[in-house]
Amino acid sequence: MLNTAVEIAFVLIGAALALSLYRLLRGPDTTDRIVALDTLGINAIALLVLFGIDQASTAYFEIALLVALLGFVATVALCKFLLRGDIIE
Amino acid sequence: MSTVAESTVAALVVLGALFVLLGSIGLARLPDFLTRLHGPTKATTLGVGALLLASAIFFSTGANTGISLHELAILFFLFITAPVTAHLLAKAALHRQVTRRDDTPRSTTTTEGQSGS
Amino acid sequence: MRHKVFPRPFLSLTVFLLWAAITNAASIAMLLLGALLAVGVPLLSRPFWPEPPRLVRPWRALHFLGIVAIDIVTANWRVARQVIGPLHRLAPAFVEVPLDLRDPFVCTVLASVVSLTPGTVSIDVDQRRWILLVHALDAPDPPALVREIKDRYETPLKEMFAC
Amino acid sequence: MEALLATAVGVLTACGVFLILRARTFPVLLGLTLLSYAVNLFLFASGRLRLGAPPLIRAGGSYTDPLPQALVLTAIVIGFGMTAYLAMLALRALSESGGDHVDVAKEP
Amino acid sequence: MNTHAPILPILIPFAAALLQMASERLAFQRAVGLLASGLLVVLTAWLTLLADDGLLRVYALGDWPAPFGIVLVVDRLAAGMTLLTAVLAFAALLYASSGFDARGRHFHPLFQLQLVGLTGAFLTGDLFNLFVFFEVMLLASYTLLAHGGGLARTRAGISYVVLNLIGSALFLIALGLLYGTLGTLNLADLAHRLTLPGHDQALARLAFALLIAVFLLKAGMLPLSFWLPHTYSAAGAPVAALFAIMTKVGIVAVLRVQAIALTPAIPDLLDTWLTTLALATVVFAALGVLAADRLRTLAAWLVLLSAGALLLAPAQASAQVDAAALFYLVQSTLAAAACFLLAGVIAERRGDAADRFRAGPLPATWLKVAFLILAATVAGLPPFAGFLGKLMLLTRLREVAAGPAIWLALLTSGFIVMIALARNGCLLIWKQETPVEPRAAAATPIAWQRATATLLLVAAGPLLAIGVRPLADYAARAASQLHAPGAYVAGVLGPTPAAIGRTEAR
Amino acid sequence: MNWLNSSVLLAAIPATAFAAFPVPLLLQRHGRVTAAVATAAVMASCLALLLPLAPAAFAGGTEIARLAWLPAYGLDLSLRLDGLGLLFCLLILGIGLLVVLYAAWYLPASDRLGRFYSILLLFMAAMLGVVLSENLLLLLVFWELTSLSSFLLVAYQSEKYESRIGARLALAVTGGGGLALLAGILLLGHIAGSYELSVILAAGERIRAHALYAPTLILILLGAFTKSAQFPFHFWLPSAMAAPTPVSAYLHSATMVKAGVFLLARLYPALGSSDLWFWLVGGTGAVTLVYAAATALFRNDIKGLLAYSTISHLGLITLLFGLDTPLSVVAGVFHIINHAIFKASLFMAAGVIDHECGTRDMRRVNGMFRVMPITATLAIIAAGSMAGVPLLNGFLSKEMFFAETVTYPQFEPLGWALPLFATIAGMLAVAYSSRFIHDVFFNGEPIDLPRQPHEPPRWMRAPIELLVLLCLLVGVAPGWTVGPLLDAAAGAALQAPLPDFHLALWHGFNKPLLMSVLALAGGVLIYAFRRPLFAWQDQLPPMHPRTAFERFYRALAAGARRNVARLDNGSLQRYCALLIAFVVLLGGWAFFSGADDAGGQPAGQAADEAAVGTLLVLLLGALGATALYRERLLAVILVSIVGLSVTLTFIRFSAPDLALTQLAVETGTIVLMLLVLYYLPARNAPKSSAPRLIRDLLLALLSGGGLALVTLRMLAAPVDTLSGFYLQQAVPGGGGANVVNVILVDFRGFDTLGEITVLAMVALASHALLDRLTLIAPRRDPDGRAWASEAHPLFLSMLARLLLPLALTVSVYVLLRGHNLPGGGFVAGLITSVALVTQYLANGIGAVQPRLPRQPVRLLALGLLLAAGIGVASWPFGRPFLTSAHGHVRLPLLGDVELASAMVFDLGVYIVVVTVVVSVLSGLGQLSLRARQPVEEA
Ligand code: NA
Ligand code: NA
Repeated sequence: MLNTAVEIAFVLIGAALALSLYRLLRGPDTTDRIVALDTLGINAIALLVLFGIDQASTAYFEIALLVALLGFVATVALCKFLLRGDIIE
Repeated sequence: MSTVAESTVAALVVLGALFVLLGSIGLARLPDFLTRLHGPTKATTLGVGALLLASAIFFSTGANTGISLHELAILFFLFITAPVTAHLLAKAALHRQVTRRDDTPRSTTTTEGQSGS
Repeated sequence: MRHKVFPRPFLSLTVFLLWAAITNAASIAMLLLGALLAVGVPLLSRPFWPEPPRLVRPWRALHFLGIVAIDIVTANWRVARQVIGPLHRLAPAFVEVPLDLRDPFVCTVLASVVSLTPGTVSIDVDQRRWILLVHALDAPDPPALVREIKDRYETPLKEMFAC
Repeated sequence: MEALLATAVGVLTACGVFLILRARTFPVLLGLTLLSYAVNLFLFASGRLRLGAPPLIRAGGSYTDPLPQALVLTAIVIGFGMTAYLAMLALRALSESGGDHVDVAKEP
Repeated sequence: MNTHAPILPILIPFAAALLQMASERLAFQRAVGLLASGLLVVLTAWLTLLADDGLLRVYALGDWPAPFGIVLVVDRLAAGMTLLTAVLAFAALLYASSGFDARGRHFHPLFQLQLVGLTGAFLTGDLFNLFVFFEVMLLASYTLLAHGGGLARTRAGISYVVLNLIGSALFLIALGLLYGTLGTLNLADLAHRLTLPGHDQALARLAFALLIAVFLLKAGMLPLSFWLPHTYSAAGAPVAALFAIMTKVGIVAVLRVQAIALTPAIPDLLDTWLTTLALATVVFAALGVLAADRLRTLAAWLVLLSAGALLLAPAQASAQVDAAALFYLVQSTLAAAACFLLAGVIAERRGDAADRFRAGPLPATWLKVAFLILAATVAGLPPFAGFLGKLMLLTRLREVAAGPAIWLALLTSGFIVMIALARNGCLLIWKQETPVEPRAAAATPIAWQRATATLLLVAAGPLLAIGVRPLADYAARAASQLHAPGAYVAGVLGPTPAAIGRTEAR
Repeated sequence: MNWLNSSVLLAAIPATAFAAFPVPLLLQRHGRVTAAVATAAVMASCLALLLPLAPAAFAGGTEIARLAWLPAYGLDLSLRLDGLGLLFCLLILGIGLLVVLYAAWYLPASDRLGRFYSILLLFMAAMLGVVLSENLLLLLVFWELTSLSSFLLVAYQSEKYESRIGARLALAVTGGGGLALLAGILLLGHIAGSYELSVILAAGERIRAHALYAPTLILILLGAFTKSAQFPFHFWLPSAMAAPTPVSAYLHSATMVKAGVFLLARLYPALGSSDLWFWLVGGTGAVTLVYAAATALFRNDIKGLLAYSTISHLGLITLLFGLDTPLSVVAGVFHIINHAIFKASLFMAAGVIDHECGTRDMRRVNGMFRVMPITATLAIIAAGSMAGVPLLNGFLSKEMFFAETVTYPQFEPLGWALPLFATIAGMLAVAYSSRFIHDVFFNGEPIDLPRQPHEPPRWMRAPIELLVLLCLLVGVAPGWTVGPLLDAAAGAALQAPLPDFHLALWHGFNKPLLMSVLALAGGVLIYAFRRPLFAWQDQLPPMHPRTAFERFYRALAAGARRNVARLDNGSLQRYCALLIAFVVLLGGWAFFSGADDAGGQPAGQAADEAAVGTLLVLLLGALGATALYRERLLAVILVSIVGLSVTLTFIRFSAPDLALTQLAVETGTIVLMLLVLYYLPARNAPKSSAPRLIRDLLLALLSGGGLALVTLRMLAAPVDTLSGFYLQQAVPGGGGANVVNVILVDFRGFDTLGEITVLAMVALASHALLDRLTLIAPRRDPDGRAWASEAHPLFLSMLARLLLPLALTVSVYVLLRGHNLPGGGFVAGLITSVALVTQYLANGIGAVQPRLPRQPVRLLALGLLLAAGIGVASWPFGRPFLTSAHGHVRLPLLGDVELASAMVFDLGVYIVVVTVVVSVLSGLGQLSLRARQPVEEA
């Protein structure tokens, strides 16, 4: 049962990734792309958690944590760049 | 691992993945930037939350001894950062005047170029 | 003494809980180390957080967290329907919420809660007039939304942090 | 799998090389970043591709080759240092010449 | 002390750098730097003497045996190269300690770390570790290059950095390929496994070809060498002087890989093309010498010229040739370094004319004498070391296939250097500007550190000629040790190169 | 005095000269006289050392002294004294002494002479070395030293252009010849198996029969001919007349130019006696003899005339050696002596005239006989000797030459040709000698002289007197003056019994006498009818070897510059393209040129959707970034997508540590690129031209395609790696379950130490590169929008406060667990760094910087010290650097606690990483504090 669920979830998240990617390519503005990038990161976390369950391994937990932390910082940096140019003024 | 636990995990996994997908559908489908912002900041977050919960149950009830709490850390982290991300993105978008709706107010944050007018 | 060791008791608690979570509260040694960190980390990061808000009603806070959690879950259903439903029915709107809060941190907490509960995103706060600008995905009745935010979230926060 | 990884390495290399051959500091920076991805993947592949076998010693586990991973880790960190360095150098050149052209003997 | 001798040439400059990072007081940094460099000279000299017993000293870092851990391998060649590095470094540092070091931040620690990279590169027996030391060396040199500022330095720095980053990428690809094909990174182990059947030979050939390409980029072989003259002539005098040894890192690496791994297993890898390209480098460098418009640029081209000449050695795969090449390496490195320092000192005395080849204030007599000796040395005129180096190379390269072409190139390039130096030297030291610049007369005296450092290196030309015999004999012993790959492999891996764990060893 | 044997004495001669050459310079502050006396004393000492050895040499003996120098290459300090060497030693030292005396008077009183005498002594030492060398390589050493020292002597008046260019020309020709000679000697040594003359001179047969004989001979002759100014290499000698006259008298008549003919004499037994020798040496000598004699006639400069006369006489000597008979060799040696004597005196006389008149132009210098009768008489006698007038020494050797041409066997059918040629040459010599005598000492009144000439000082004339006396003595009584020396020298040159010859003034009425008479008469006639000749000569284009040389050099340099610029246009893209093309070519060749083996079969894991998806994302990012690199921000976003897919790949293929690191670095890279992007010009670079694009695409495809194929092949190749050891030893030997981490901090901890050193240097560089840098801050974004006014959004700065302690907690966790699970110092450091970056992003550098430690460099040092210090800590236990220790400690309540020294190492890594990131950021942040606003704003 769990295996089937994980299989389904993989497909769903794959579709989510594809849609995020579509927005990333489509734009139209840079802000849209940044949202897409951020979403892509969160989708990746989902994927990682799922992968951990699938592999029955906790080795990927830190990666998920890091994706969360770093995705946030990257998004903030990009927004700040759009707003102010100088991101650490 | 008990059947109950397994079904719970399975349900949470599918549910979470569904919400993640919903967030992305919103991102891809909604008409303008600010509406698009709603999808990923919430649905996706919630979806990941469900998945994390599934993971926590899965590893707490699995062959490995001990409880698995560290998923909560990610959850906590996502929940405190998502709003700020959304806030900054919205600010940036307003700054760039990309909204298409007429009811969009001029950004409350006045830009240097407009401050004189 | 307490003030010296735990200048930020709730931060210390957060650190300890986080530590317990990421280590899965595996061993006593690890928890002791967490206690050590609960002392050390706030001390180390103290310069970066000069004037922390004071949580005066912790139990109220727990209650509040529960409400928010439920709101997040229930309201997500709505958004899910909106997202896959017909888009022309949506009535997106900007809503200005005048705030009674003045503490920047608590204000941030409020904004975060607003953003997390679906249908609304905090766009910005005007710190001169203390107005929270909120974007709603579907807000046929904006004044009702303003009332809801103030009653459901702002008031409890004010009480918790006494500001 | 192997073909996919080879494709990734090849495309990253090609893109990196193409960008490095541009005349401005920024594409060169991008190109070097892409090239280092390619190189890291290649170096990683020298330990062969194995699924579900992280080199974390546990009971009854099977493991992939840990050494290339250690090497790639070193390479990633050094590459990051170099990127930072090149970025600073680019800014210095910008400050001194007012331009971002990379050539030794070009006006900005 | 004896036990840890192999790692001291790396640790001493490392410790000095740490000390210098602890305090930014210039006087302190200078004292530490000079002390450490002096100590390094003594130590490497001792190590060189130790190594002359012909035994391979293998230092297993972390007490892990080769090929599993990283080992430092001290043979005559490695020890000798660290000594050369130390001598050069001492002179360069002495020169820099009279004010050059104050022109930017962190000169001293970067200088010491550059030494770490250099000695490490010469000593390590592990190819990935060599990569790491290359990076240490190059990053230090990038920054030392930029020391003192100026657009020329920054621009040269960018092309230097970018090319070397591509080189690093190549290095990693080569290492990946080596590991993916032969399963090891230790040079001795690679050589050993290369002789065993069962590996993909085409891939192994490719891997070594890429490795050699990386070394040749560092060595400055045409067509990979265009960065070199720009970089070396843009660097400040003491930095350029230290850089004189950097191309040699690449050359020594080629020599070593060729002798230990290629000769027994892939003897044809360098055959067909290396001689041609080395000769092309010599010719190109000779053109550059003619085209140079200032002394330091000329010195940069001389570095390239000697690189070309030296690269003739690995192409021949002969201990005899390598013996000659090693002496040539020592003398040409010291001479080029002297040239950079002299250019600095002369420039200091000549105001706006600097070290450009045009009329200007006349330098002092001792500078003229130093210039003449140095010019004769680098032009390969007797009785100085340059001549002896050329004589040795010509002698040993006579019997190789491309002998006549090599002779023609070496002799012609020598001729070109001679006439170029004669002309430009005349302008530099004898042609007075008219009217005489008034402030030239009141030139400040040259700091004793600069004078001493310059003279020290200039004196190498005559001194090496006088003491040529022990040095040439040492070079011959080093070359024959280098060309005993079996002994190297056995020395590093032990008599039976099988996997033995440390637990068993303990 | 056992040690004072003859070989020590022999070695002492050049040794003394070399050791003493700086003496005059050191003594010059004691006055000119002291310097001169010291110089003379050095020469006299050498002479004194020579005297005890002379008898043996006169007797035909050969003294040899050997001292090893570079035996492995055949270069040894071996010296040889035989008759030939003795003759040259005497010339060098004898004329040297006279020149010293002469120079003391000749050179202006303002010159303290120390430098002059020192260089002169150096030259003399080198010259002695040339003639005393037993080892040919050693001879070459001295040979080039004579070129060098003569360069200094010719350029003595270095402020004059003529001196410098003359010296350079001389150096270029003679030094270049020296290089040819070097090659020739190396070949000769190779053929003979030794560079020792005793071996080589005995191996003549073998040498001439060797396949390399021709190139050897040609190369050696190139050396000899350039040094002896043989046509067509003669042109440097007249230009070298810019040297002070004593130098000309010494170098350009008696010594250096004789080195070439000395070499011919020296190597005659080894190289002579072949047709090639005859044609090359004889032919060159003959052409030089006549050409230079004809040219000498037309020189207006006295020294120019003498210079060409010297060339001509050297041609004569060369011709004599080329004639290749024993007797002609004797005549050649004899003429060496005679020429040295009369030409030295003539140069000195010319110097007197120059000194007294202030000019050497024969068109202005007239009637000197009346002004300085004694000098004139001396010069006339010497010129007579040059012309071959009987009773003078020049006559004797010229007579021998004529006799040789008459009896020469090789030309039976054309027996008259050689004598006729010789007679014409003799006529020309008489003609230019006549011109010298008539034009200078008679021919009316002087015209417009700078100075009022009179007889020179007594001591200045003394050397000339002595030499002219020698001319007479030898000319009248050759047998008992020069006979024994000539016998010894010629014997040594031949290395064979001397032919039967008789030195005498009178040999009866014979063909040579007739030729002499014809030459004298013809020469006078030519001079008498000189006007039409001069008129004809004036029409010829003037020759200025110096100008031509400088023009040649400039053309050469310009050509070099052009070619260097063509090859190296300063374009980094070209450098990169060349590097990549070279690697592709070399790699392709290496791969395909080896033994043909097909490689293994791919292990063949089936690709799944996730992998395909990841690859697609990666391709999208990479190709997108490449295609859209001009949209810079978009390119950054796309590159970060690539990073994300690389991370996924690492995760998928069991590399969690790599994924962690890649992610963290990824974020750092984005931040860094954004920081750079802010300042970079928004204006897009012009698009590349089509050929450039094609070239770049081709290179990209070749390298990318090649590496892809190589990847495939590598993945299929069989391999047996070291991994088993690491997996087996990680826990028992390294004390950690995360093998990657154990490798990083233990098995290969040395790499990691190097790596953090690299990072530390990036931090140092951030100070070194960015200090005092100013940049222009753009006031608008690339689309022309003004920047937002709010620098630090409230929500972000609030969140950042919370984030820092949390991130610190996480990084402590990641640091501690790294040894057993994914993580470690790097990742922990990067997490802390990213938290600090968030602080910068949220609150700006102004708020963050004051809250951070003031001395980042010290922190760096601390981090490195921790990592390296724990390495040194193993020394007292007798273990090598970086040996780790680990163990389990049982503590009450806590249970089993594992401690490993590697943790300290990892802590060092952590500190370095954090400090580096913060340093770079703060460096860039300082930049933004200093950034200037642009003045002009639309
Ligand atoms: Na006259
Ligand atoms: Na160890």
